[in-house]
Amino acid sequence: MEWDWDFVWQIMPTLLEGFKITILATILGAAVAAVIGLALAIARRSPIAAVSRTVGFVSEFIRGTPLLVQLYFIFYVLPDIGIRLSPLVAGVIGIGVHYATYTAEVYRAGIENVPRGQWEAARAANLTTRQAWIHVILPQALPPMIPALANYFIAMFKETPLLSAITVLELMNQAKSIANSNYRYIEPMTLVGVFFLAVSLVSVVGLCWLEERYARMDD
Amino acid sequence: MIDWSGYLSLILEGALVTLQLTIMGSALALVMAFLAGLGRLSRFFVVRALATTYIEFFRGTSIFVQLFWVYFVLPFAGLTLTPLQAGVLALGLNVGAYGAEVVRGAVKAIGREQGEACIALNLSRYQRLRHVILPQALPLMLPTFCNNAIELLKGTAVVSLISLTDLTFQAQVVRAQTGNTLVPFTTILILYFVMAWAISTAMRWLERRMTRSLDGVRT
Amino acid sequence: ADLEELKEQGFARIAIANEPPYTAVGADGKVSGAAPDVARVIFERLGVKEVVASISEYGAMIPGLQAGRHDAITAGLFMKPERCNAVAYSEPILCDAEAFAVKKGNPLKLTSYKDIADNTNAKIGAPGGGTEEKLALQAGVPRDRVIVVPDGQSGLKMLQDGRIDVYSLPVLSIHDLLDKAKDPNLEVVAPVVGAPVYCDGAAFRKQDVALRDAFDVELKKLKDSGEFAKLIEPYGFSAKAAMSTTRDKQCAAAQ
Amino acid sequence: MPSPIIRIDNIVKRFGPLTVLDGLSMDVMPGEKLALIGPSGSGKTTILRILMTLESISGGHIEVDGEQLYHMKKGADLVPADEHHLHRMRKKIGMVFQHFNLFPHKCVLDNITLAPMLTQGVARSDAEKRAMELLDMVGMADKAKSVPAQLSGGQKQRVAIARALALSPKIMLFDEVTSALDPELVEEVLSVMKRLAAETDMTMLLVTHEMGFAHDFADRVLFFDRGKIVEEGRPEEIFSNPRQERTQTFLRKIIAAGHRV
Amino acid sequence: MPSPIIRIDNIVKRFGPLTVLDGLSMDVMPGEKLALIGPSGSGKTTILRILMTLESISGGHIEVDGEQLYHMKKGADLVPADEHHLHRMRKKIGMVFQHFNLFPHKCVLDNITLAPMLTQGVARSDAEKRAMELLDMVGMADKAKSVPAQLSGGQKQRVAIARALALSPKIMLFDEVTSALDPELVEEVLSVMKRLAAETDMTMLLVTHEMGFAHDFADRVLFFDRGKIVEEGRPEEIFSNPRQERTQTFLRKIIAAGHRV
Ligand SMILES: Nc1ncnc2c1ncn2[C@@H]1O[C@H](COP(=O)(O)OP(=O)(O)OP(=O)(O)O)[C@@H](O)[C@H]1O
Ligand SMILES: Nc1ncnc2c1ncn2[C@@H]1O[C@H](COP(=O)(O)OP(=O)(O)OP(=O)(O)O)[C@@H](O)[C@H]1O
Ligand SMILES: [Mg+2]
Ligand SMILES: [Mg+2]
Repeated sequence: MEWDWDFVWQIMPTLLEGFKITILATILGAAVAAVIGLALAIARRSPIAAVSRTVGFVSEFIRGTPLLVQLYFIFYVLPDIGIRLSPLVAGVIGIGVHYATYTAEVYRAGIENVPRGQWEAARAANLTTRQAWIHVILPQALPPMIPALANYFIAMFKETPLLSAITVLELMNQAKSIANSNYRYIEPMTLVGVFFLAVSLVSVVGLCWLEERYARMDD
Repeated sequence: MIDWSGYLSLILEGALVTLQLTIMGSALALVMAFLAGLGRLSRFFVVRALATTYIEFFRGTSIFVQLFWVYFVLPFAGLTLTPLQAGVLALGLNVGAYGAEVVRGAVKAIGREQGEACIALNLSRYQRLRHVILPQALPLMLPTFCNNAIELLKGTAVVSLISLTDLTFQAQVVRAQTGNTLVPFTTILILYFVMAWAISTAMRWLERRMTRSLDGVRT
Repeated sequence: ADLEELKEQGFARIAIANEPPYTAVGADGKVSGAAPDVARVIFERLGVKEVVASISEYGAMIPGLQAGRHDAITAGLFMKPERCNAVAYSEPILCDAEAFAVKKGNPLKLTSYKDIADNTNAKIGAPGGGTEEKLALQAGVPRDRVIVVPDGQSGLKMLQDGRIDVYSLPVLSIHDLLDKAKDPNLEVVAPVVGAPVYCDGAAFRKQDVALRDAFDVELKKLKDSGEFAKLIEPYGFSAKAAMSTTRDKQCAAAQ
Repeated sequence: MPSPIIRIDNIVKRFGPLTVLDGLSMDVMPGEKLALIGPSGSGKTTILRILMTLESISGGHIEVDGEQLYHMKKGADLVPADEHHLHRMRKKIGMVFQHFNLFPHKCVLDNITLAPMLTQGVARSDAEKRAMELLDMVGMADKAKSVPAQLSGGQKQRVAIARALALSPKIMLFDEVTSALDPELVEEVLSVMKRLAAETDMTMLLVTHEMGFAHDFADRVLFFDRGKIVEEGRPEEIFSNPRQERTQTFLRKIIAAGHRV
Repeated sequence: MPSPIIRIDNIVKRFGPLTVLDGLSMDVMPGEKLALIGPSGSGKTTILRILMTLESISGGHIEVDGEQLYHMKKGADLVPADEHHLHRMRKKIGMVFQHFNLFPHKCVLDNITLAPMLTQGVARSDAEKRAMELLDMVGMADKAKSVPAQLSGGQKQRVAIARALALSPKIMLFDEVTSALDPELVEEVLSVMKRLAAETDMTMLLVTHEMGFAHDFADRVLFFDRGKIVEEGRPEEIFSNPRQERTQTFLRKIIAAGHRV
């Protein structure tokens, strides 16, 4: 079966349509992961053992099981208890929460990476815990986290094809639909590969820039 | 009346396939990780370029696209793999690319100082790697390798999309045959989690064994 | 593959769908259902002792066949002109009309694909790459109201949850699904007005016409002896329907 | 006679199974300059950290400026101090660390003004004026806008001293403030501290391995070993005429290693 | 008169835009004990690292034991040395680092025997016998089976010295071997080195900030500043009677900081 350029141009608009949804899902998912991840990280530091343990276990569970299965659950099982989400919303929540368990680890590492001496200096300067967080710890913890967070957002982008399992018409699903109705897999699948590779190559460059920009400041 | 015990044993058969995929995929990934990871540190430009291309390509495109490619496009190039082989190949190469960065990072983390001590003792490049760098780098790699193995385990769910009768796929079959969604999906969520838990327990044990002698090393 | 090769290796690889009653998977893991049963008998008579069935998405079957992953598709893959171009079909085996599953009382009064096209609120679910998706698109339903559903259970669930208004599959598949669901709030519209009756056949690679012809010979014998009816009628299919049409008619039908 | 500004009474500090301070008691008079010396691991840092409330204590009592440090009155009872009480007590105490612990994301000036503005509600302009005076005192006025990464170790430490002084504590704690510095840079920090000791009536506690400096700086030297004070006295006594065997060996070793006493 | 074992001829070393060694030349005679002193950043470490082939050079020539270090003969031409040539030259030279750089995953004995077994093909039993002699010499025989993490800094450094000696190099390089140690532990290492200097006829180059030790150890002292040798001479001359202004200031500061000369 040979490569057919005419076919490529013919399917391009449809693929771009799907690509838009892929990007949208990634951005929304990243936002969810960033916010929920911080919440998880803080909850895990909670002095109340019941809270930190439960959150810990739930995170472990989410991280240890496949996103695909979780998506099926959110989309097909949750309606039984009255929660009916649109495919895109279900997908964004699924992928966002799944990746929140990863970003939570990044937040945690970032916070723990601030040298203990900084906490102590804040103490010695008689700052309150809240003031220490806002003025001393977070400003130092956040910038070094940015590259690691970005890394997960790229990984997330690459997992958006899973959303086709819950009928989101993203890039992969569009490609499959094209393939199915034309009985040609080579062009759509290769193009999807090219799209992904292009985005990741660009993001690798972006990531390098971020890493340089937010390289650890040292004392 | 639905014959649940029969269908559950179907799911367990799927678990066996998942296990197989995970183990064989991890083995391939491990080999690739060391080949490409050390390749990137090579003196020779060609080796470095090859390793870099492999790593960037497989990290850049989505596991999905790789899977579809291996399964649907490779046959046109005359290479027809069984679904199991296709799954192992795609998963192993994909996770191997991530593992390669871990290997490289760990080897670099062992640091210039140890390398310089080796030069001062006149060890050859190979001797440095074999006797000094790798024995110290290995324990550093383990935690991330553990994460990678769990990622691979979760990745096996994706192979259900190329009709490999793994855990997720069997759950789909059981669902179609019985009309029940909750039971098969809950079952496989638990099974996945148990497997992930087993992986991390085993890795922790290994890590403890390997680092016992390195306790309290100051750097 | 040609017949000699299959005989030698002792089995044929067939693609089936995860869609009762075309295929069924028993609690013991054994594959049955109308399509594989017929294939099994015919291949046996051709001297190929076993069939190895692999369950596949509809959309992946023809590419899989072309990529040499299967020797034949026996899955309720209906004959359509484009498909007739892409693969070599045997004579018809299983025939079925199209049906809709809808909410009790058919609130949107949908009886044909045209009705769905006309009602701008109606969403239809159908398997990706399947006949129903095509029919809906041909009738003018815009792409964003044709939801590609991964499998029957998912389709049914989406209908129950109100995510789609119609779920379309062949009559027997819909009946099978609803029987299992035992949901009093759903009903069947069958046959769909204006939709043709389709028949599937075993599909082979274009270059395997010889194998297809050999298959046809045995299929004819089976039909004539009455064994054919005994094989498929327990699943609800009509042998008469399959025997009253031909591949050529089916392949030409929609043109 | 004035009463002590710090009263340490039978303090015990354990880290897990390890007892680091073992029933330590000592008093410090207002304005006194104290040098704490002794072998590594003897608990010198620990006692400073306890005074700065960076550690908890396992037993005993500490009174600072007439108030309990780790306890507070609730009705008639003494109960463990809460964050609010600690916050109030920390106003009296400042500390300079071995590794400076400057805030790397803030410039020198902001390092100094941050705490006065946040904890004492000083207006920015006032805080900056005072900060510049202090920077002038430590000879760092021209670096007010630099970030810590642009400074040498000695400069960082001088900024750290200015930062601690900005809160005008009654008591200052110094933990090996020169031991992370290159030998050539040590002097600039020590000279700042000598001036400080001579010019203010602040109470100062200093942990150091620089015997020569301890000698010049302190009114009184305490020799620590294994969480106890083994010997104490005026610097002349301790350094030229140590009574305890342990003190003698320690000083001998230090001298052999090339340090001046 | 014997010819120099090390001839450094007009060496230039640049790191990017920074010129660290600027046309440095010096000779070292066999068996000589040299101390390299000077302010931070003056290039002392760099010259040792260049001799150990841990850096490349930007210009000039070095001859070690009659052979070019960074160049080799190819026919009539001098071409840059390849890995094989460097490997051969490194046999003549050993180095001890500031941070010991012991192999943390190997016990003390294996740290010492590894290189002789791998690079000289010595049998394990012979290598271990020699290692035990060396450990005995540095007073560490009883720790042969410990891993580095179980040792104090001073003990680690003594093992590192034994490890370098195990290859019997003609030239030994020491880079601030005591500056990462607690003051109390410095002496044990210095005493080992003094014995070593007295007992062997190895050529030794030593970078140190311990002026007292440089004084006792060296036959000749080189004072470095900004990649140049500013002054050199016998220790008595340099320390009691430095001629150069720069040397005088340096020594004054070091003394002020409490170091004995
Ligand atoms: N957070 C901690 N956890 C466990 N042990 C600790 C901790 N902090 C200190 N120690 C131990 O307490 C003992 C006393 O430590 P401390 O830092 O007070 O000694 P020091 O006199 O300051 O020594 P140095 O001169 O080396 O700074 C040491 O044995 C040390 O290992
Ligand atoms: N890898 C490098 N890259 C860039 N600059 C370097 C590098 N190594 C050393 N330098 C610079 O070279 C100069 C000389 O360094 P060197 O380490 O030789 O000094 P030194 O005399 O040993 O000082 P110290 O007493 O602090 O150890 C310094 O300015 C240093 O910053
Ligand atoms: Mg201390
Ligand atoms: Mg140096």
